[in-house]
Amino acid sequence: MSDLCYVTRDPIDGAALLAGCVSASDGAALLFLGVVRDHNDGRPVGHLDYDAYAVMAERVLGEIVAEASSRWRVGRMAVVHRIGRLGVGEPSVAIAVASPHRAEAYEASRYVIEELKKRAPIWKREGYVDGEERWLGEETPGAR
Amino acid sequence: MSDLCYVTRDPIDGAALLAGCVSASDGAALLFLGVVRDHNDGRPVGHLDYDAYAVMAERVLGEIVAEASSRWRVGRMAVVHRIGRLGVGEPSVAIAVASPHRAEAYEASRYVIEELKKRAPIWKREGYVDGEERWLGEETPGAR
Amino acid sequence: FASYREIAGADELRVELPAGAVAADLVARLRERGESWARLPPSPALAVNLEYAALATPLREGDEVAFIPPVSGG
Amino acid sequence: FASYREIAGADELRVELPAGAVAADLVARLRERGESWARLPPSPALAVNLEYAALATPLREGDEVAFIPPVSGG
Repeated sequence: MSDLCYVTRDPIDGAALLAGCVSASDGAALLFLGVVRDHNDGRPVGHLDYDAYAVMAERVLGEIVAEASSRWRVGRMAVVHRIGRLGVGEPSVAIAVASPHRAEAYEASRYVIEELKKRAPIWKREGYVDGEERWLGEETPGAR
Repeated sequence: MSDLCYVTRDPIDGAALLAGCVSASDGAALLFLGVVRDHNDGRPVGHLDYDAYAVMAERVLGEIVAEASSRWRVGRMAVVHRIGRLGVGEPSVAIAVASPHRAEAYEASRYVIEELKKRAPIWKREGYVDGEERWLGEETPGAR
Repeated sequence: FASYREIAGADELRVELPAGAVAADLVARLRERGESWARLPPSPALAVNLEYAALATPLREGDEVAFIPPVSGG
Repeated sequence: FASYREIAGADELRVELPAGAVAADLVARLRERGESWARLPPSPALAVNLEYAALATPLREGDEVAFIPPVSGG
């Protein structure tokens, strides 16, 4: 049972990730995709550029997944975050969880995305349709 | 925005369902799959046969999805339940939800699977590895 | 459906009921037939014309009544 | 990373610090350089050797310190 956590410049194949998590003892499988939207705070968005402190991000994602696995009875999990330039409709992040029972899959999936947004050293820069660009900083992470 | 709810004998393609739900204003997409497990209550399971009162089931699924859509701000949703004989690892049900923000996708998805299990006129018969078969009846539905 | 199919030995059947009958009367009438019908619960969950309905629901000519065993979808 | 890259004008740099220095000393030393470094917050979130760390964390020869702007992944 090895969980998969990585940062990549390649497009994310959520279905393949999910399939890779499901084993014969699992009764539930849940795939979350974060997708680039065409607007934010009322401004039209044309693309997003994601940057990451990749080696640390993979380590933090691994810690988050380990926390989820110790907290809920789940099977295999996979978390992938994409970096580079993404267009509207493209997945920026995928979280796949398989588990014997559904409740744990929902809990673990939700935990991973919430913690990822708080702690993973990853940043998005919005490219607006009018040509302006801006780094977003939503959560201040830190020693815990 | 038309939601999709149906019962089918064909294998379920969860990724296609999810992709069909996502539009440019969505920032989150969630796919739940119920999968046939290799055991239940400690007994090894070889396959499941699903039966449904299909026309009513589709109607009930449509009602459940409409309830979720009115309760949470979500985009398009799709619910598909398979009937007939399924082997271990095959998806029996898929619930796809796209939404502008992630919290609503989780809430709506969870609501649909819980209500489906309570209200949809669908039944599973477990085929154990030892050859015995048994209809399961978990939830007594009724007029509300 | 499911376990109830084995009670009825059929998917559908037509039953004549007096005017003013309710769903509970149909249940009682079927259970009187004895044999496997005795295994139909006295107060089964049921649907009339594709909607869950109470036992007190009045029935009319042409209504489709379905007895719904405990469900186990998902 | 992100907005801090524009402050430093580089991804990485080497800084010599006296023995016994802590992460806060590094922040102070860099901010003294003035110009764009003045935009580095006095108490930035930081990581030492790939782990989030407090400003009071002692630094040793070869430690990799990263200043982490507010994150926005997902």
